[in-house]
Amino acid sequence: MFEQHLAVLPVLLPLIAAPLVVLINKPRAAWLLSTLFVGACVYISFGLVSATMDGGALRYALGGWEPPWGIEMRVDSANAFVLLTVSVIATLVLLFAKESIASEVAHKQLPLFYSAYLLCLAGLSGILITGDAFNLFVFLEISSLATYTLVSLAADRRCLTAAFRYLVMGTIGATFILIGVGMLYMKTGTLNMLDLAERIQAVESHRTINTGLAFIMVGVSIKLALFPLHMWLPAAYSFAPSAVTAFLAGTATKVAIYVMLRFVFTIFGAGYVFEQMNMEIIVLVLALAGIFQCSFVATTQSNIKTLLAYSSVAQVGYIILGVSLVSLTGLTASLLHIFNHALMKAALFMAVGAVFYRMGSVQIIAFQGLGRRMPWTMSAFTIAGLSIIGVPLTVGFISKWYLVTAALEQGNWLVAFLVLVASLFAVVYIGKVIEAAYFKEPSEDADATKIKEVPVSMLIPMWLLVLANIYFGIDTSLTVSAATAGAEALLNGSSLVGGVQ
Amino acid sequence: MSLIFEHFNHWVVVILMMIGLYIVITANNLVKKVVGLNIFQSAVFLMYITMGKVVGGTAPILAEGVTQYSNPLPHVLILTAIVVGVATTAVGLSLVLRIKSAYGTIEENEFQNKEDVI
Amino acid sequence: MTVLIDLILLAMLVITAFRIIYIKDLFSVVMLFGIYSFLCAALFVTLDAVDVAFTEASVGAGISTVLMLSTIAITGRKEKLSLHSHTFATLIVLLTGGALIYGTFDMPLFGLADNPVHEHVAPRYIETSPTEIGLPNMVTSVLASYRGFDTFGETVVVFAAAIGVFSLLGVRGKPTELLAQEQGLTQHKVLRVVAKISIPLIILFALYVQFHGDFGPGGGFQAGVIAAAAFILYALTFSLRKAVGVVSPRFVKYLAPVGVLLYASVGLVSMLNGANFLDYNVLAADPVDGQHYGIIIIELGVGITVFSVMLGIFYAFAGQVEKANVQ
Amino acid sequence: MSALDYLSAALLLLGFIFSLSGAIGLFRFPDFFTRIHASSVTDSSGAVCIILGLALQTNFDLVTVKLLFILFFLLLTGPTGSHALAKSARHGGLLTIPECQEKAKDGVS
Amino acid sequence: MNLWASISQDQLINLAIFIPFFGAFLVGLLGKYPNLREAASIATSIILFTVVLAITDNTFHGTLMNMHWFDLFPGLSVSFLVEPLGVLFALVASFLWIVTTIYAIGYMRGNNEKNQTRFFICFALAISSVMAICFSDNLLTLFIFYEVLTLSTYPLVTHAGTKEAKEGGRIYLGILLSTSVGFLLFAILGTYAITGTLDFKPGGVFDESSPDLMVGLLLVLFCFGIGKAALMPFHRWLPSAMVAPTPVSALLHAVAVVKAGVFSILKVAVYIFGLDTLSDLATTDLILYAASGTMVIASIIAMTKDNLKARLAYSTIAQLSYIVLGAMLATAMGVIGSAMHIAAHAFGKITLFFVAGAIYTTAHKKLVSELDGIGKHMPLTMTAFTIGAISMIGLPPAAGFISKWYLLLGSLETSQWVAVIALILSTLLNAAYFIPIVYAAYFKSEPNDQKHQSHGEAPLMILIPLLITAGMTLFMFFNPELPLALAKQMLELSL
Repeated sequence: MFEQHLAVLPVLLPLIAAPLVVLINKPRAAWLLSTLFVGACVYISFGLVSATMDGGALRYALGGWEPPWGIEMRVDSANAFVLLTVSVIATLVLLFAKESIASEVAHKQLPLFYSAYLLCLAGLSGILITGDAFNLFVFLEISSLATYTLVSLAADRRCLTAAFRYLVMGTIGATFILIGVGMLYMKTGTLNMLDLAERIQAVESHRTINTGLAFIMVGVSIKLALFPLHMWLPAAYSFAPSAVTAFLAGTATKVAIYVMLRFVFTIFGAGYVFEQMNMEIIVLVLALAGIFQCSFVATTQSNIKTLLAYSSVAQVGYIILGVSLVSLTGLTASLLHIFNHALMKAALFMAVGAVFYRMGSVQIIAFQGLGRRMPWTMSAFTIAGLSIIGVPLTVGFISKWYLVTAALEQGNWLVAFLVLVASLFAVVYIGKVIEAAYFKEPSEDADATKIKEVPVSMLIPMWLLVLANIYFGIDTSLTVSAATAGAEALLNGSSLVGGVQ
Repeated sequence: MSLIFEHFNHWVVVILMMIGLYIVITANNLVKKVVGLNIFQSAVFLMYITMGKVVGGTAPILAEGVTQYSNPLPHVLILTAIVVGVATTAVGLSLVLRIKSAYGTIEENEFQNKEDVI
Repeated sequence: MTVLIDLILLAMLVITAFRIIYIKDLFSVVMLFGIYSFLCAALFVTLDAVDVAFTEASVGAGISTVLMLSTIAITGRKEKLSLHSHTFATLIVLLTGGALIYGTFDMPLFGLADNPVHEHVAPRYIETSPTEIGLPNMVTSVLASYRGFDTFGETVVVFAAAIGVFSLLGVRGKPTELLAQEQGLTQHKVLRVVAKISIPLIILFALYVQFHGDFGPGGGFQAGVIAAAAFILYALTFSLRKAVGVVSPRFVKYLAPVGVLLYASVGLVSMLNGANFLDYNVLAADPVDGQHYGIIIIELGVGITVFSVMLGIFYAFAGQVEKANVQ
Repeated sequence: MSALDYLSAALLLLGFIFSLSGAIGLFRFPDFFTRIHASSVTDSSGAVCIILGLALQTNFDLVTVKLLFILFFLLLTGPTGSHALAKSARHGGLLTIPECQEKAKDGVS
Repeated sequence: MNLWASISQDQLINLAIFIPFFGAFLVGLLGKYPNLREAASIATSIILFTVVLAITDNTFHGTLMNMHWFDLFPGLSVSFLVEPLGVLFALVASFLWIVTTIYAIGYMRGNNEKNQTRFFICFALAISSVMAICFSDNLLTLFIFYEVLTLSTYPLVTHAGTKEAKEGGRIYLGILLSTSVGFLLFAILGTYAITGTLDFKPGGVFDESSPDLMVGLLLVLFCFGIGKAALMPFHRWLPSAMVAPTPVSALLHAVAVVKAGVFSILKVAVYIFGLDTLSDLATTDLILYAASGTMVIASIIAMTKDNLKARLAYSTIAQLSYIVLGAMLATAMGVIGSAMHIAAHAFGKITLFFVAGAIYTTAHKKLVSELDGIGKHMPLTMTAFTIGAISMIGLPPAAGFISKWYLLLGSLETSQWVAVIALILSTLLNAAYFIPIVYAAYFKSEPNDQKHQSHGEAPLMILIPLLITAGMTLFMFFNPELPLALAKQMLELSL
């Protein structure tokens, strides 16, 4: 019974929990219920990862209608891996959110918050595991609508304009994807991804398909905040409630990246996208430009959430860079970095959220002297920051290693060099915060005696992430093999065609 | 000449999309932006419905003596998409209302002046 | 002949859309948008998409317009001069348009029966759904059964919108919180009388659409919107206070998740019966009966959610308008 | 073509003329009240004629009933709408043209 | 040495790395009790030294100890292997750690520094990573602990917390991380891309199939990437780091950090490139000239510095280039000279820093121009200084003479005239900036003003360490067998 439905449960559980939470309408119970359901999702994702490790795929026909007539969920090692990332981050952030959100969102709205959170998670999971191009759009919209809500729940009024801008950009992006999917459907008559992949070969060079590809790429690029379509992201991340930022930074853009991978590798086929259309050059240049521009902008910020948001855009550039190398190592690097970056950014944003919890500000001046007053929070920030920089023994180093190796494999020494040089920007912007925290005296107006460490319930998830940052920086066997399996699944569609139902 | 007729629908759809997008980008007023988004989306709906049409067919409801039906699948998709559209509109407009109460204006340049732009 | 109507409608659409660009009066913009939606609906009818037309008319021309009007009632009806770069916008738009036009050249020609979309996947819906599902309306079959998961997602989208609106604008709980004095359109005797006659008819019609959706155009979504429209009409003519007395926002807030859960419960029952999620075949001994039961219940779930969410959203917006009036 | 068809055609034509005149009136008439008069011609007389004309084209089954329902609703809502508009305009202080002229005269004298 | 007989030989490596690591823990735990804390520090350093001695003993008996931690990537592990060069460096570092700890206690107390616990923790962590660098078996391991060393010493540099200290720390971290990430990591990955291995292998990992141009480029990347070797133009961090308390400057910036840098270069030269490959590469000469240039330029800059520590810093830059130069000569003589100089310079330079700290603690003087006549007050200290200076210049009877001798021989052997001239010039310049200090200290009369109130020698905790190191400098001149033997053993292994 349980085994049979494994592939649909990651979507179903949060989808059912979301209305229940509204019905319960008690903040504490709502939190407990959400945590239980999301925790169950983690368990299921683990099951899915282990079930797909051997390169097979789980298929689940909804309504019992076999594809392409019905909608199917399809889990292979690539999306199982990303799904695991998303559900783990979601659980940890939920643990963190209990205290953090209670201090930022009105008590009465808390059940609504948790419901939106669950909807967002359900949407993201749905995007990941669906095997139907239109169903993907539906889940994209579920997650987007929930995200707009989550962003707009903060106390700072600027979150409203940020959410609105996000809404406009997000809707344009989703509509672009809808246009693209429509064009594919028009030429092939199907919406199922595998079926599309098969039938698209016959019409590959048609102009409609080219346009469809362009629209899907642009639409997805908006969602994943690829430079220069990233302008919605810094504002949204800066002004959203802390826990929401931690959640989004760890998951939302990652899922969008996965969508790009799915479209490029499964549906269009790497040969068409990269060899015929030469997309990799455009993507490579944009990724590099994004890495440099946004890393530089990050160094000039004084609002730490904005700083980290720009850093996120830059990190997205790294992931996309790996994709543009079109090789097994490159894809492995991308998938690894999806996971690793989720670990580091979620930890960083949690630490910043903890500072906000105590200081009520995330300006750099609020960080001054915190090293002594909030030692656990700031040491978490430091370690996660080192991970962003890519210091050995953290996950950041692993990602960087694979990315540069992939570039060198292609003989692309320049790109390899640029990647390394770009990571130096991280030294500057992380160093700025650490220096303020440990080597500056607290600013005068802050009532120093009041500031103490945040509650343990916030520290535990933060430190779990930090420890994961170190653990997976040392023992890479699990992540690397999962990422490699995912990359292989993406690169050869054959494992997708087969598979059990 | 036949090309024009056969693609007329598509081109109108394109024009509508362009108009919608133009309104979204240039509108200074947030309500108008939302209207623009809706126009943009409706254009896409039209594209889908257009491709579902079979000349000489009827609406896909089983009827005596009819052999040629239009394609029901795009209709289903667009039903869903319309709902998605109205959901987005509702959330967007509620944001507009909150922006109005927080800033006192819904003109983009005006509330942008009121905050330190990041 | 239909082609001619088609062309005229398309031309009118373009003209309407063009006007919207240049009009600065938001009231006119919203009205034109209503017209635009209505034209779309008409066009959908000529393109054989009756269900879609129905939805577009009730949503685009109905709910969306009402929401936009409520919004500009608060925010004011004049758009100020835009400072945005029009060159930039034109460039982006031309680029997008150019790409699309480029794409149209290889598009299948309009209305041919042997276009790929009519050759693959869809034939099964047309040919076997009446026997597999047992419903004459193929759109309903596809919507509720073949692609039932999409529709579940759609219901959740509506629910998500409700969460968003409720959390942004708040759910104004009890009637006493609203304005004490009688609002409504007291002056309009005729309107009130006609509304009083129409409202029961509208609700009746909503029920018809709800349960007749299997046979003709319609279904849970349209029914929900129409039912909500009845209450919205009531609130507009007889004051929000009275409407809230009939269906309280709190009730609406709790009703919305119930619809989603009802939908999900059908799927869960199929799972308990050993089949996949939303597999209606196992709901009864005879698969076709099972499909019937399943579709009726999920349509009901959709109807409940859509009704409560639309009404809830209207309450939230109307509540804001009242608040603004008080101030 | 039977007699019913002729009748139907005549009704449709009449409906067309009413609708057209309503549209022309909307453009040509000088002020709000006259314009609303023109537009209400469209959705009362014009629509009624057209629906009746269509009803005559049916086989007198469920479709006819539906058309009659539509007719009923249109007759209910169309005039009410026009009435409500006009009344609101009146309450809002909008003056008709003669009133305006009178007022202008008063102002002069 | 028998102390550790009961422990398996391979485990000694773990002990060497973890003893300071746990020492750091202990120090942290005992932070509230200064006496206990410092006792723990000293005890740890002594225990570590005995472990290193045991390792040395094993090495002389020809046992190759190795230790595999874990695979970071498939086929690439974090693992350790004891080889003679590493043992030499480990011996020097661990011995000097004892001395420095004692000195640091005296210094920190004498100057009432804040955050002493953090200081000792980072200090121990730094030594821990130095041990790991010494015994690293491949470039990956080396790189990892190279970075750990950088990061663990950053708090030491910014210890004072003043604006100046933060500025210094920023430059320190900035240059070291930039070079290591931008060049060193790039070079490592490049090596991996070309050869498919990162293990240190006697004779090098490159073979004929490796493209010469790339290998040459890699050499440049390695040498400049190892920023800790302070090859110009990436030397700025070293003077900046002098804002740190003197014990830090002494141990880390005269011994551990900079030596980790040149040690890495030496190791890369011998075990990654191999002397044969190295001598064929065109870029070897380039680095050689860069090293020669650094030597001369740094010495000239040192002459202009009035701040004693700054002068010592530039002297260090020049001295480090001796070692790089030796490696780039790609001959047995050169490598022996380099290995010797690691030890010789360590003892000599740490003595000089200790003296600078002693003067600062006792007389609160930082500038060379203030030192007139100080030899009368602090005769022992200034004697030590003189010995250190002699070693720097390269005169008998100090250890510096031996290493310089080998370097000169190597240069002559390979007819590297630029190197020969640079060595001679640098010796003259060294003399030019050290002799005046000694002269002023003993023979110039003390100016009579309020500032120079009378004082005696520094406290014993400071004085004894500097006497020990000065003594060692002399001792090594007369008994250079140990370092020489280790250097030769390394050559035997690799040739």
